[in-house]
Amino acid sequence: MSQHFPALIIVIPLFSALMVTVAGWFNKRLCFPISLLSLAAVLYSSIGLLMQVLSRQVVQYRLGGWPPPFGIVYEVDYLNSVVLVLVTAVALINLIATRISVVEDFPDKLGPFYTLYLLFVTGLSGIVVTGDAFNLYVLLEISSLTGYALIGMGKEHAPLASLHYVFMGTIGASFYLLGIGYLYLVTGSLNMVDIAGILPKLYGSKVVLIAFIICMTGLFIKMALFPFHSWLPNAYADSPPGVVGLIAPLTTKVMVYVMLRITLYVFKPEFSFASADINTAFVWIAAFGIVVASVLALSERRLKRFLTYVLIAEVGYMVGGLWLANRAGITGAILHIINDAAMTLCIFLAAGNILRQSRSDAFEDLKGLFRKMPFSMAAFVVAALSIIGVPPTCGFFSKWYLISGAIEAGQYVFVAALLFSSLVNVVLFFRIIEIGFFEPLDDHHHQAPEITRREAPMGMVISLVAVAVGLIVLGIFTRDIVTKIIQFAIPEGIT
Amino acid sequence: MVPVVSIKPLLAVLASMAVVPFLIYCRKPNLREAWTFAAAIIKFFIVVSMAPTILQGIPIEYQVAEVLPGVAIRFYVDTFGLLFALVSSFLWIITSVYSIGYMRGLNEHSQTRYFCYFALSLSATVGVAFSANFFTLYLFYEMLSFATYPLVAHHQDVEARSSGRRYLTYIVGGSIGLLLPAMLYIYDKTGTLEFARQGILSGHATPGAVKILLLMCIFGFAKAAVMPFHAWLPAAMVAPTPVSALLHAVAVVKVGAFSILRVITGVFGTDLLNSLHLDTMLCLIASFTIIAASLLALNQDGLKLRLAYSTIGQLSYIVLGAALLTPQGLIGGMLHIAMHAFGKITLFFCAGAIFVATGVRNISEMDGIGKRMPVTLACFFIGSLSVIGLPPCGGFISKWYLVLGTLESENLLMLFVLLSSSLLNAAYFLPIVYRGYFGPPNPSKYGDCVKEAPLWCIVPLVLTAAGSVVLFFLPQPFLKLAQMTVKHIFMGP
Amino acid sequence: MDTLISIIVSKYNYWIYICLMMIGLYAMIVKNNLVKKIIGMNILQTSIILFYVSIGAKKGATLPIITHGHNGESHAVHAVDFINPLPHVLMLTAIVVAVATLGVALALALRVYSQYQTLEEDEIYSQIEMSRKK
Amino acid sequence: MKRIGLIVVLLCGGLLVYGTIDFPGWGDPEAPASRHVSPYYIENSIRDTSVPNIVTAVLADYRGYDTMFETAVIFSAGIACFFLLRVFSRKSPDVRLYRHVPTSLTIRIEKGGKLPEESPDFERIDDEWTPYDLIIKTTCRLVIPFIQLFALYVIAHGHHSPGGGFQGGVILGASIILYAVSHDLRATIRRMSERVSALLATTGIIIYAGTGLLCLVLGANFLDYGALAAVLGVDPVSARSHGILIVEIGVGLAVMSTMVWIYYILSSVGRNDEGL
Repeated sequence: MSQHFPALIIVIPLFSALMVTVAGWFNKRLCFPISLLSLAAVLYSSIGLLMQVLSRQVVQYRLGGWPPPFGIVYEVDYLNSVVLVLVTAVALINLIATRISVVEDFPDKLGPFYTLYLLFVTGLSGIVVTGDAFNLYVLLEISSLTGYALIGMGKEHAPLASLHYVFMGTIGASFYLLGIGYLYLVTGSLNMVDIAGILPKLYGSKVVLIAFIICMTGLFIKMALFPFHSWLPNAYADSPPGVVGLIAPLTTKVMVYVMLRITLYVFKPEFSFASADINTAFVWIAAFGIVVASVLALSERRLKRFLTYVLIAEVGYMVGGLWLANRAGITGAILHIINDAAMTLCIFLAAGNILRQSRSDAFEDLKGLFRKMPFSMAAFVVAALSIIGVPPTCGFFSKWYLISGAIEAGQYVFVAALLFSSLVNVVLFFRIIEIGFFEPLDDHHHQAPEITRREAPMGMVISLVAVAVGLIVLGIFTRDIVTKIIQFAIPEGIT
Repeated sequence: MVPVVSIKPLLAVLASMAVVPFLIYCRKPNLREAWTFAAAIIKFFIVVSMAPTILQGIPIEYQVAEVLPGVAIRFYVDTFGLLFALVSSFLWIITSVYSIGYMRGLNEHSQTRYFCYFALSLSATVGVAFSANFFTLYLFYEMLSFATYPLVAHHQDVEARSSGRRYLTYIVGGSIGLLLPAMLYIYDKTGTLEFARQGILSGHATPGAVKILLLMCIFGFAKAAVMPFHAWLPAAMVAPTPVSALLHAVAVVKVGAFSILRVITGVFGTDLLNSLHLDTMLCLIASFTIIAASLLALNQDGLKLRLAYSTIGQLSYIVLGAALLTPQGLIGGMLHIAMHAFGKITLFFCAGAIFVATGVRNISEMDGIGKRMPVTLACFFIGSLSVIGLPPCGGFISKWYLVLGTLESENLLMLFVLLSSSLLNAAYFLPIVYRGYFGPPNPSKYGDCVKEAPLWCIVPLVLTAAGSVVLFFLPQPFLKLAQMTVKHIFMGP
Repeated sequence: MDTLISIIVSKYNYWIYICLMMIGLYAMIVKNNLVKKIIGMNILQTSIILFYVSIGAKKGATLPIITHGHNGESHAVHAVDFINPLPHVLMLTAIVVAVATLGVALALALRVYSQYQTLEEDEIYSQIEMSRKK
Repeated sequence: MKRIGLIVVLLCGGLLVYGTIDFPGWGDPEAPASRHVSPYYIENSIRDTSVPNIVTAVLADYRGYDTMFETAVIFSAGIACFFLLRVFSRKSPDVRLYRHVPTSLTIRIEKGGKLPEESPDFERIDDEWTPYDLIIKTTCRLVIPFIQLFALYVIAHGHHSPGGGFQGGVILGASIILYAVSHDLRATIRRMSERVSALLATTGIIIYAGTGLLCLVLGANFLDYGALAAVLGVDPVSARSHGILIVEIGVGLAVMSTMVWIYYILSSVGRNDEGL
């Protein structure tokens, strides 16, 4: 069985999505258990895959038994095995954590919801493991479509925001498709390894250059890097809690992964990092994006909206880290994919609990929350410290690598941007913590502050606290992650 | 002189952290305070139990985890660290006694939170004292910053919250904005962060870079309140007095000064700084702070404010001791950590006791209060003598060594600075005592039937006052530790 | 000059796809009506389909169905005789994706309409502003 | 906004034009796209899969995995529309309108009134009702069976002529949608209910993915139809061709029913009553 893990990772959630659809028509109560089981199985097999990768270099799986470049193959190496584990783990945790709120939000649409949920996970994990450029596009569209639907069911202006997301996402995906088309035009192949083998002869060609530019633009749109970020805040801020915990941590990170894959393994570093000026330009864009996002975050008065801007800033971290074009920087970028997914999951789960209990996430409605829901707020604080970058939480260590990479590359602008956003995060989060911690619950009726707000249900709290502990554990084990996995995920050429 | 591996340092750090769950879950105040007390005693004994080994010149080390390649969370107890740990853990015992009296005397709200974060900040302090490398030091330094924030903003009113905000802005701004890049730059250049006898930086950085890094470190450790990064300290005086006493006379500010000494000796190295003639720059920064703070202290009416400004000045004594880069000067600086701690905590205790007993905050309202509370004011007198640096008090010894240091480096300007600031100290402390004893009593300010503060408050301050007198006659453990440290730094093992 | 003309002539359908794509993009950016934006989106995707299909073209080749003989051993099949099948396969997928996206976009547009009673963006935004004011 | 859009568009266009200069000429047989991978398909598809239609071979076998997800995409679109729009109106409306077909009288039944028993004479109608044109109805009656027959042919004959699951599925779906347009939505739903279409769509993908899974169980890789030889009792090559047929049927089923499903939901804004 174990040699089929790569296929199972995709097939299990796909099948169980169909099962959930059927169950949705006949017995809604089955939807959650099926999804739970399937995601657990997927997590198991992805961990097994990681183990295989750690033991022997690359796992290749030929779908339909056809050899590359004629058939579609899955190439699982150090880089994507760890991202794969991340994706499945986040999906599973969020599934468990948000069970109750999902039942509350979509009482009569449980079947479709979990179907879309599973299809979304299928798409993402497929994107991560596939070794075929066009297959990646198809899976990308699956995850996008399901994502649009999930986001579109949110409150207030969610449909409009989701429609804009559709437009931006489609433009991004189309650009990516076009870029792949250009590559196919000059190489005649769609298999990433094959393309990478053919390209070096063609580095001079205009087509390759344009293909690179188009692909990158498409991915930047998809990952909401600074100039293209406008769709993200609206789309995530109003989305239902069961969804945002899945989409916010994963979508942008997986897109960053795709960027890494394309720059490092399709276009080799020799091409991607050929001109120092271009690298500097990208780093400046990233730094500028970080600063702008932090400033915009300062102006927000609602918890979830402000978190979305933090998310945009984090994307800047990773893009900048990659274009530092040295080992430390790229290590930081990969490490930050992992850590940021964990942090974002934690902070959004906490925000979800707060939102569910106090019906509002405007800052002034967070008064006295520490008394009401100590555990959720404790987890919130841990996640906040991690986003600020305080040791020993994991956020500090990726920031460590990013900054030292920037110093090594002499990109002091990026250093300044990182420090600036950390300081802004301190201000932002402690503004919230101060309100939640010190402001009295309500001034007019002192006796027995209303009992409506108490700690969220057990399941939500437990998984949230587990994630919060995980942040610190990740931080402690940084060295193992780096030395055992990430350093092999970076091509040898980069020093 | 191979270090022995022992888990004691970790235990010493965890002793006060481990007590937090008990504090949270036991509802009875007595039980809660018993736990705090027990933790304090245990911690102190663990620290003391390490003393014999250290005094033989054998350091103790313990590695918790290697979190990054080449960078580990490591404890390394040497003479200097032990000195600081002894002071802080001993004073925690006394302070926990005192804060029981104080908090009950004023029946403050949310005492559980107060004791929890108190314990946390203590473990952070000891962690700083025992840290073996810059990274571990930074870790506990940050932990201390965030653990003390709820204590500073304890009163939760607008003033407390704004000063808490200011506290965070200065401390965290300094550590993230200046320390973190400095640390990463050093790591990038040298490839290590372990403290070494003569620093790790020599030969790895250009003079200009060294100078900038030095400034980043001096100001980055904003807890040391070197001007212009001092403004948080007076603001933080809104906190309950025990907090001010322990954290702003002992733990927090001393952690800042301690870190500066550590970094100057362990990262930069005295030889390197000497060779680059950076001592003058440091001396000027320190002496400016000393004089300016003393002058500012002169026209403060709030007692705690005046104490705060005097603290700022005294801290820069320690920095100055390091800045002289001479053996005697360093001994003076290290001793001053201990001596000033005893003196200043006495003064804060007295201020708190007066406040508990009479509710008076301002000096101008304390006329004749000595007739009502003789013990308190007597202790206040001793404490101020110690801070001024007059025999028979511990402060005299540290100042003595500082003066020797200035002579050793033929830096007469600094000598002048020291003496004049001592005069200024006298000028802003003795009037208080004078008013207290000989000023006409005006009960209008503090009610008629005022007597001493409750026993819980009096005993500790008597103890600390006695302590600072005792330290004059037998400064032994501290003096020996300081001398061993300096010998190790300058002569090598 | 001749080279320019030859370039223009020899690649004319690439120029066409670029024009189509730009039209779609322009519509998506500029148009005020959401349905018009959706139409622009479809034009964009169609232009890419055109691009791929024109990659597959091959002068003097026929459509990729081997007429002679089903269980065809013996006949040697020459690649030059048949156009490139791969782009067509890819574009079947792309067409389906476009249709699916269109469906979801229309569903969302219906939701938007039932919420604001209009599809003109500026009117929707003015409504949102009003609700903010209140 | 207009100006910004124009600038962006012009920039993109300029970029693409710049890239296009290096393109190989259109239809150039020597272009790398025609020389690297595709010749393998053209020359070996018959030998590997014994399917003359190379497009079908590549679509359903060499790149069959893409095709499976393409089906999944259309399915998820259906689910998405359902999730976004479907409204389950629990309470029955106060007033129901019935039309007595022979006399074309419209009966108005208040809440609690007695509803006519299910009979072809009575049909439920909604607020506005336009009489169906006899010509259209009859024509559709005549045409639809042939359309569906043709659709089945397209599906089944995808091996030898242009066609396959998608095309056939779309035609099938179109035939049913044509019925829905020419009659009314209720009538269509009465013949093919929403649940049925949803389940059919699911079945279609289950057929496809199940085939792949069967191969996996039989010890080969996922979607390696060669392994079906053991089950079908033929040689691996024709097993591949049979496997392709099976998955094409699955695709046709899925596409057809999803199309119909999406039409149901979009045309009635999720209420599944009136339709267009």
